[in-house]
Amino acid sequence: MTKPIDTSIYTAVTDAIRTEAQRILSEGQVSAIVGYAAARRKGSAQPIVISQPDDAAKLIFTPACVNNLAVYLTKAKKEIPKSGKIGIVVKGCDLKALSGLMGESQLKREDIYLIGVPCAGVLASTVQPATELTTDSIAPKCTECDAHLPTGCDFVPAQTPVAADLEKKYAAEITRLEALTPAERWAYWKEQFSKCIKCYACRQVCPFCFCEQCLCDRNKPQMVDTTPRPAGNTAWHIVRAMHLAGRCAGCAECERVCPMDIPLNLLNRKMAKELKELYDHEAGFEVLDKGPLNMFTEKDDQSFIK
Amino acid sequence: MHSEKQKHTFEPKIIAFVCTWCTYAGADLAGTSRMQYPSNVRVLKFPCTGRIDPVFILKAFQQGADGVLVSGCHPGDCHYIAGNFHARRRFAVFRKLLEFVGVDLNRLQFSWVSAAEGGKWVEVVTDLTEKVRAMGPMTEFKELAMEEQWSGAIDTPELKEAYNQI
Amino acid sequence: MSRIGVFICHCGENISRTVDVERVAQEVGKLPGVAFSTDYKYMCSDPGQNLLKKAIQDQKLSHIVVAACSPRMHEKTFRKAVEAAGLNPFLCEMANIREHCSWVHENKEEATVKAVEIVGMMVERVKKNRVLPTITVPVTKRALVIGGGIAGIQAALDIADCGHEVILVEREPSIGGHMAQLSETFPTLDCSQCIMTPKMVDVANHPRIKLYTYSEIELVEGYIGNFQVTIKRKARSVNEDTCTGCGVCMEKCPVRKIPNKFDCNLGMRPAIYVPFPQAVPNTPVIDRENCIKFKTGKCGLCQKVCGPGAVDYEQEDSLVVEAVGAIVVATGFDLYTIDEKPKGSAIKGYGEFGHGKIPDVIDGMTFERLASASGPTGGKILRPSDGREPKQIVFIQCIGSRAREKGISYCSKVCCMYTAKHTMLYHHKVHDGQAYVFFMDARTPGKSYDEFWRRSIEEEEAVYIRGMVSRLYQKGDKIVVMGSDIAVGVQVEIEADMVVLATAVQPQKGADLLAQKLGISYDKYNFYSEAHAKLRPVECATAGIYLAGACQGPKDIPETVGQASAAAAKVMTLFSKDKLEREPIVARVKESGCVGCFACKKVCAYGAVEEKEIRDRQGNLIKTVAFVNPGVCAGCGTCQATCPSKCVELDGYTDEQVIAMIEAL
Amino acid sequence: MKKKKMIISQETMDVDFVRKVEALSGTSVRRCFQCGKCSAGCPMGTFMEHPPNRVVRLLQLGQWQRVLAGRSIWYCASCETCSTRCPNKVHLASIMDALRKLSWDAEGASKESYVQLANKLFLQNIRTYGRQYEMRLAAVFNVKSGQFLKDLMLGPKLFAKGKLKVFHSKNKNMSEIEKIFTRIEEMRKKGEAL
Amino acid sequence: MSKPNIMEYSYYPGCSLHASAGEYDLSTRELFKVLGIGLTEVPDWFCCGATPAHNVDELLSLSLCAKNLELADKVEGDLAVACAACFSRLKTTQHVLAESDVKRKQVEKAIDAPLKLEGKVKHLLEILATDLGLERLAAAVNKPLSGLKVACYYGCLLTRPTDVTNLDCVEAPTIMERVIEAAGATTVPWSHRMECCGANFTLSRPGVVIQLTNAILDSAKAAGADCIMVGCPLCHGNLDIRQKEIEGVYNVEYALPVFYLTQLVGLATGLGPDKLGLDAMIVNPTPLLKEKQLL
Amino acid sequence: MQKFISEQNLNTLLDTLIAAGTRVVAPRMNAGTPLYEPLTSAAEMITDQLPRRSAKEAFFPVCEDIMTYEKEGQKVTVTDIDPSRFPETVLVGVRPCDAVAIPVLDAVFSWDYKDEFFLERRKKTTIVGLACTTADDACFCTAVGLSPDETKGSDLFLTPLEDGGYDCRTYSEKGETLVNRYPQLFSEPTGSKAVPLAEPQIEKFDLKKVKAWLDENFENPDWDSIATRCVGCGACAFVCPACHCFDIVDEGTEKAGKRRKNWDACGFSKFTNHASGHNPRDQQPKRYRNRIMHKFKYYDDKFGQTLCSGCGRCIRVCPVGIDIAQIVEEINKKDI
Repeated sequence: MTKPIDTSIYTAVTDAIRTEAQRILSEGQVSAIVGYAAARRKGSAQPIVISQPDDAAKLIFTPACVNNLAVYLTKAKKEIPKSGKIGIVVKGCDLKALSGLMGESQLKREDIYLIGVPCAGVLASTVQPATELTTDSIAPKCTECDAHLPTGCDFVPAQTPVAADLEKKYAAEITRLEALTPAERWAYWKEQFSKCIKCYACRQVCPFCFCEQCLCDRNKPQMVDTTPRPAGNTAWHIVRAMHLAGRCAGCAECERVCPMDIPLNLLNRKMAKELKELYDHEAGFEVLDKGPLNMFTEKDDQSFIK
Repeated sequence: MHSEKQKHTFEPKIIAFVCTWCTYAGADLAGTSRMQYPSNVRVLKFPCTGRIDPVFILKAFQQGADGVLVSGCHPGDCHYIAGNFHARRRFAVFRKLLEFVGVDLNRLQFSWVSAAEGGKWVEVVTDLTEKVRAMGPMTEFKELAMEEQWSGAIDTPELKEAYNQI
Repeated sequence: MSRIGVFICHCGENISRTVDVERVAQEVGKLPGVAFSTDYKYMCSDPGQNLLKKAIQDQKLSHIVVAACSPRMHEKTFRKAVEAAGLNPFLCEMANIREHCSWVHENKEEATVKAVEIVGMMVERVKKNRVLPTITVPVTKRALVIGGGIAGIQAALDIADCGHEVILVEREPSIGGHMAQLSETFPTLDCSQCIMTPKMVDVANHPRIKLYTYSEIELVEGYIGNFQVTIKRKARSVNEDTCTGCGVCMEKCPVRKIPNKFDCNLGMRPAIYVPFPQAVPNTPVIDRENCIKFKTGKCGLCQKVCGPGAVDYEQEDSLVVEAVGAIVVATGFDLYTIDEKPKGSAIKGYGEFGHGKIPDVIDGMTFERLASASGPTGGKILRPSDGREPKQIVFIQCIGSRAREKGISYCSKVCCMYTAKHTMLYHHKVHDGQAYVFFMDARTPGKSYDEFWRRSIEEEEAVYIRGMVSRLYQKGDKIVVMGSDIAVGVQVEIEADMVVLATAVQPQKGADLLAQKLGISYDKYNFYSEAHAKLRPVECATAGIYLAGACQGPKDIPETVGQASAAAAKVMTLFSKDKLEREPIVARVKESGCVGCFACKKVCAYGAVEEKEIRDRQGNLIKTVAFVNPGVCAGCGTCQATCPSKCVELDGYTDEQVIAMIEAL
Repeated sequence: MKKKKMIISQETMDVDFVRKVEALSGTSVRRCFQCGKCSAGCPMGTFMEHPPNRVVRLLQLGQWQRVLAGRSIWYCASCETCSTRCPNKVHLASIMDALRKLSWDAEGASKESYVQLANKLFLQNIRTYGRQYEMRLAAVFNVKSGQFLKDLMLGPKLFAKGKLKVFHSKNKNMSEIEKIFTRIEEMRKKGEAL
Repeated sequence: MSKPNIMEYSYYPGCSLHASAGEYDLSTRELFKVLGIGLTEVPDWFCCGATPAHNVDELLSLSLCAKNLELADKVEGDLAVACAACFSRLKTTQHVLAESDVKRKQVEKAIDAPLKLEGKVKHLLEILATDLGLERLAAAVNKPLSGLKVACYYGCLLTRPTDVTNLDCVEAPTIMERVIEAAGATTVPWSHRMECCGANFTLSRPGVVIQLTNAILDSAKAAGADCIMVGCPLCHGNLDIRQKEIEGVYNVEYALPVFYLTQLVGLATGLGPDKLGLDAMIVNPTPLLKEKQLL
Repeated sequence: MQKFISEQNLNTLLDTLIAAGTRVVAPRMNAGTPLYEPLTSAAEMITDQLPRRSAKEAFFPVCEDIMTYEKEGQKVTVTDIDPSRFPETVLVGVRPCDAVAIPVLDAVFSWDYKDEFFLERRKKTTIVGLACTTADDACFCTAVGLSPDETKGSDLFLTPLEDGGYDCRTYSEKGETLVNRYPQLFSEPTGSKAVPLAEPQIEKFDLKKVKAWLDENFENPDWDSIATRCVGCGACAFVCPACHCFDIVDEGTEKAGKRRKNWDACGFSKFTNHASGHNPRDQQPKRYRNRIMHKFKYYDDKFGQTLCSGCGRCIRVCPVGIDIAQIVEEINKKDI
């Protein structure tokens, strides 16, 4: 049954973000802030970079603020004013990605000013931006959220999000797929990957796809076919899931932006599940020295090795 | 042990990624001991299992391997201190991924074979070959390689025939 | 376009019996890029090698594949031949069609097909081979030895005797280490001082040993053959060069009641002191925490009485940098103290043994000092509480050792033997006394060791009780020992005059910190890890660093001395060449693509990956990338498999080479 | 059984029993290396025919019948001294708990009846009253153990001091306690718990 | 660490305090009133199962304790426990269920409720020594127990096993000494502070108890103690109630009054004998207290 | 020619064509996503959703082989792909905003080089357009001067009628041929009213004015603010009915391989990367500027047409909410 999700705090959150942004910009604590602003289409939001205190009024937080802005601090960071600190508006899920990036030396905590957002959830990519947030219209990732309130930020509006108790969509789907035979799973993914057109939106929005030279763009050697044919598509998505294993924090941006609706986050969540089971690793707010695949213990499972 | 007289309708292609210090040496020992095993395996030598990228396994399947073997030093025996420990984690995770996208893990074998275990090398290679032989060819990746996005497909009879022959 | 030459060996009949070598040569000749293909009976023989060399010159070959036996057999041979013909040796690869083919298959057709494919694979691989220059590293022929106990002393003397300079660094004011504290040594009961002090003097007088006592390692940079070590020399407050060691300062010092650590706090020393009379160097040090001059600014007596004017209150800690080519780590051990909390344990010590509060419960080293002729009692066994001679003495083994619950699950190896020795020393000194030993297992492997233990029981009349002690408590002036004898299956109670605990051997405190400075690995207890438990037991995985003594694990004196000499031999082997040559199978970073995530650094077991800043011409930082130090890299390639963008490549095993091989199949 | 020669074979080594003990106690039996420290400190050691270390040793050999046949496990005071001081993280007190549980499952294999009786009554009391009813406990024990006059001298004194209460207030939520007992019984029947 | 001015605890007295150890209950309530610490008894608490339950049926023992923890969770504040045995069982339950998923699931099933394991369970000693703090405790003392030589008896269960109760150092605790010294008394070092009194056999094997308890009394007497202080009704039962009998068996005279810690601390805060239940003690403390001018 | 065809007859028409071996491409669901794809049965066709990708791929595939090669020894054998093997195709249910872009693409594929692959498919394909009755706030066909019943590009055009069935008009010989091949399925117009057309909520752009501004403002600071947020994926170009850039790559091994033509996107950072490593469009705003310039200026300069049909797909799929309609609207409002 569809139930509305309480987003009443978002107004107060928006106000608090604006006040804080205005303050830190005018005090010169940061040179720019990456946040969300309203866009043309009704109810929609888009990323914005502001550097003037007056522009703080443009910032918003609504259920349409789906983007993980962390991506702007890695690949796109060169194009954002580089002097001084950069402020960024982050939801809990986004913050996990930032923690990961710090662990991988892509960011320094002291270079950024974190404006954390108490978040009850954002909209799914399948609905129009003006839709009301409900148990149906909520983004699938939000059904498994354990980070409604980010911690360790420089500023978090004093609001407590009301987290709805939702059926965990990915967990349920992973369980369903796991129960299939390998041939059935292959058929499922084959159909999904066949739609892929290699637009690389998944890669481009991913905070962790920060390689300057993507393995899959190379042709000497050509490890993965670059053409958008089923063989190359499958290889691309397998390689990407492997590269994200132990790093992906579940912002689900890849899945959200896929124009072909490929459930990419399923792969990432499956990997996260395995890493939790195998090595008790979970991506969280803590900055880790080493990811689970950059370390080992002598007692690691080897039941699969003859 | 593999009998030369036995005729098989299907000869699987097995690709083995092995480290030079333990498993490659173990395979050498099998040779110097004149042990016999199926000729289906092709060995690629690496300094260490730590060097083996999961992409190689994927690539091997894409290039038509019906079975893949990855083998290195027993835990604690790595010539490079810990390369096999890193590999162990990497492959523990990668095989789960392959399984999730629908690869039958019976086609992917991992083993520790030391330089002294010529017999184990023979056993591992024979077992995998026979297991894969019983499963039949790995058609999934070969089919994929033949397939096109619909809009690029030229639906000619000769192409359809080639596809059906996999 | 490459001009590849393929040479198929018959290996007498070893290969040609099951592989149709001519057909292989023919089939392989058709492969793209193959310019020449032939077979020969013995490729590794002189005529075979000459055939190869001649073909390279005549056919202007660019790359070579020799299809023969295992590369582990003859790769070096053929690469040398190729080099002699003017090609880079790394443009030659071997295809193993013997061990991996002709010897393991009987069917000639199958074996031939397989051989063609194996050779084909190597043809594709060799096309992608690059010219690799041999890497040479200069060697600084000076060694650093860290730790001046018996291990460090032995290693330093051996290396210096071989003609190389040695820097010996010791943390304490004197060298000598734990061995200098011992009374007598098993299994021969030699006086420890008698065998130790001459070696200490040798060190002091050796022209090629530079001794830094009261000094610590601050920083280690560089790699095998080329280390730069920064050593902190703590302020001694006495000038080593001018001090004559007359000892007047110590006699006159008004502070006299500082427990002497060397004597396990049984004896007292002044604030200006040498740890023990035979110290090397025989130069006192001022203990600034207890010195009146340093505490209040008054006194200054020692300076006044010092004839040569060696006392210098102004002295400060100083740093010296030494260049060395090899390092021997010999930092030794520390004893577990019963009220200490070991690394990784939730529990604080052994409260059931009185928490170190019952004065006559002492540890083994304290017993050594009591038994030592140079000790605080002049070698008499007396109770610390009242100075009486204990008539009933109980020894308890395995205190800390083999105690998972206390965080140490290993066996300390030496306690069984030293406890047996203690019972003998006791029996020799207290003729009417009785010694009891509570033990779990007696471990006495070693030359003459078990005989020694049996002697303690059979001749020296020690009573061994197989069982542990649950608790000790004071009752009057006795110590009640609540034990059990599991052979009989009853509880045992002894009212003892003194109890000696055989405490565990642990690594030195801060061993982990030193390891981090050195870039060597250590186990969960902080013992240093050897490169290979069986075959490389004195080398660290980090090239150029060697281990000696108990810093690697519990050891007795003969083992320690043996390993010290072994480490010295390794150092001398390294120093026997002016330059270090190594295979150029090392990782290289493609800096243009590197994003500096340092995953490679995280997985490198050798610490070969460094961070390198890339700056533009104005000096602005563009980015920080990984850099692989070729001197340190061991060539395992784990970094490459880990690098997400494949911007680090292992020469000799590049992705291009591997993919080419897979695609050839 | 005590004096009988111990025959050790794959048949007599009842590993399943040991696994049950390990599951119940949450501690390893094999880890014990027989240092005897448990026996050294056991306050009840002098009362037991098998000192604690031997109980573990017999378990290691799979000779559980010998253990259950004796009084040792019922003479354990649960003081936890052994567990606390074991150098090897063997939680012997928990092993003793597990053995007593299994002894009951094995239907009174042990000789020691008084301790068992006291335990039984204690648990019955909980089931009936929710809390301990000390006076009834003592009285019923004396009746059932046939020691009518035991501690007779203590009674009046305690009574005078207000230490024995004739009336006992039952818990209001007795049904909940009954449910806990029955649920556990059901779980055991279904094999969901040991 | 900040200490709130008003402290509130839920209170689990345990069966004995409602029966044989009524004076412990009484003195606890009175003392806490004086110290301004609120106690709210857990409604409808059950027996924790004590030693007999875990002795033969760990699952039952865990379930009973888990049920009590659930009941306690409904009352504001950390859980104050007077009896060392109850304290040990409740803490053990928290520990065991946090470690074992299997047992956790079984217990959840048995009590048919989600587990509430996070609440803090504290023995009265901890509340006095840590939560209230020795300074504030000392400040509340207006009749210091000067000259009274106390042997503090811990028994088995206050500190054991390691990692479970975490009350104090497992082998060399000092918490009782610290508390009673804050009340002005002198403590004696003695050897049997933590030896077992055999409480488990009070009913079934009194002979055992007499032997073990005698050793404790003997040791305390030899150390020169005037009296013994305990924090457990079971220890008290053996040391106090059986003392006469032991004297008879061994033909000695101990005459060592056995106080609950709350009785002695209460005395120091000026509470009268009626509020401390001194008349319930079998070994009459009056002569001693008079001699030391504490009555 | 104007006719009526019932929904049932339309299905019969398509099933008949499929049975006759003609490839029928129409919107259908593929794993939850609406796409123009070959039908195996008319029942698969959906008419109520705009396919996620445009109809251009019927002529300009996502990826296609253009030749194959084999090597043996020093010999190389090259085999060309024969375009005459492309099948006859009927493309049905094409939205006006998709259909209209196809003749626009004709210009570029038959300009200085005649792209046989595109033109051969074009020749063999009959396009059946379908009037559009629903719009969301990303739709802006009317803003670029088109409409939901624009027939340009269609050989045959269907308009849904309120009483069911479609009004069916032919606009080319191909259209008429199709109708005439199965006359029994078509009947005379019924006079029934058409279902109301979609009404995109956006004002019409003055495309001349927009171009005039673009002509003058290759360098303008506004490009930065417009496109800083662009993350450089190819989603917009790949779903666009008019974008037509492609890349040619060789794939294969030392022994055999194929040369392939793939969609490419000017948003990719490597799009203009030179072999030297130099990249003239080195920053994302420059790349995004090219997209706008190409659509509203360069194509117009060269072929006199605008390269945007207002389908709104790029707006819907943009990961970071870049809205081309908003950008052009703002340019439209600027003073020149």
